[in-house]
Amino acid sequence: MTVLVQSAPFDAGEVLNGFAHGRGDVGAIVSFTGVVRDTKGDLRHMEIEHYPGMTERAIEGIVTRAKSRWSLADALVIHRFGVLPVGAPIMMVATAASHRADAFAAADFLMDYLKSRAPFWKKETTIDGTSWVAAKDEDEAALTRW
Amino acid sequence: MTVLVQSAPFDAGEVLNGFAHGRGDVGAIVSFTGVVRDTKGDLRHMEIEHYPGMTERAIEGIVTRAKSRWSLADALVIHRFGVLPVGAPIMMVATAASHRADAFAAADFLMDYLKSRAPFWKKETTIDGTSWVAAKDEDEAALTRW
Amino acid sequence: MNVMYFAWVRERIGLPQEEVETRAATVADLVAELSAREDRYAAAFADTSALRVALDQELSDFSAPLAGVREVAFFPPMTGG
Amino acid sequence: MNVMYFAWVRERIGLPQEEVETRAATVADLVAELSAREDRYAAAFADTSALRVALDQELSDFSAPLAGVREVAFFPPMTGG
Repeated sequence: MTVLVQSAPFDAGEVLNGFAHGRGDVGAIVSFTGVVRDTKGDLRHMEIEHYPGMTERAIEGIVTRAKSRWSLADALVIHRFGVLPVGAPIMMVATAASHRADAFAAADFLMDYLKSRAPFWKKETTIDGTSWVAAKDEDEAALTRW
Repeated sequence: MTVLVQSAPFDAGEVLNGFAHGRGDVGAIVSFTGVVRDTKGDLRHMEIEHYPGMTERAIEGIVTRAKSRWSLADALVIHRFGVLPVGAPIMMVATAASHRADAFAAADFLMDYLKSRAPFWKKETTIDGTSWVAAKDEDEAALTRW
Repeated sequence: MNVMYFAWVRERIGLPQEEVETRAATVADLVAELSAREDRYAAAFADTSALRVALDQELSDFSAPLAGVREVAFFPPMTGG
Repeated sequence: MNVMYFAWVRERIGLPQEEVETRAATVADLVAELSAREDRYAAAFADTSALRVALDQELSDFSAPLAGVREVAFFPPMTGG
């Protein structure tokens, strides 16, 4: 298991290759990359606040749960905090498994839990000012799938 | 849409970065990489045969179906043929969408259809000889999910 | 008509493709015609439930008519991905 | 007890954390105590249904007892991923 909470940028391709390197034991690798999205064309940047200590703990708990539920050879979570420009990767999840169904389900599960159960808060700065991103009911509802 | 059917190796990280490059318009990128797996520790290599012409057509049809069903900004499929060593990426799927649910579902769908509806056939060479990989009932059954 | 064979169908029949002169009305008729030719065809087509067929590069089935078709391909269930 | 505030809770209260001397039995009691102090606390805690609480870095709820707890954190619903 790899869990990284960092302010530094990361290269999604390098992370994927490092995660997959030398894995003749697994057939399926799924990755998810979350990118700062400028939905309305007015976003200047995003800032992510987190709760040091609890963040790592919460993510490790979520990954442990995924590993107990699906047959995974490995799992990785990287999540950035601090100021992020539009188009920058915010976070990444990767799962490796013998079978694709496990790799897909575990990555999907990790994303749902990271959205609503890891202590991160997004704040957007647009041309009109700053505002905290509100949690979506659909994200909370997504947890009931598991 | 990018569809590549090739004998040349590819670098999954480079493909992911190329696919994601400059995408401030999407929030979610999902990738799947299929790797030659040595389940029993006796695999020498895998060989993939395909049906030139029909392969590209079939994959394009599958991607078009995914794009009509989910809100995707882009989708990519790379599939190799020829002789592949253990641990080598066989194929890769990537999807980009505003919302993670679309990106995950479309990648999962693409994989299910590529498994059973794109004209590729795998042959394994182990220390005991060569044999064609049999299609699995569960892969055919997976199509009924969609 | 160009008839193509892939994977173990190709190996059993011993060639990847051939031009076939036929008046077979359906895929099943063509299979019967080829099977009557030689044992290697009969062996390859012994259990058509284990085979798939594509007509002009589109998946089809054994009851499909061959009128206007230029390319027929026989192969086992696909194992991509 | 170390009390921490994140995101707009931190902004409303105006500080990221503070040491609080309290005999509050539950999280709800602590919230009532803090809200009685100053308007900025009352404003931040006006609607606790819009807030989450963690006790010693584990998600908890407002009815939870504070006995033995060293760190309490208040924040809005999380928006990771």
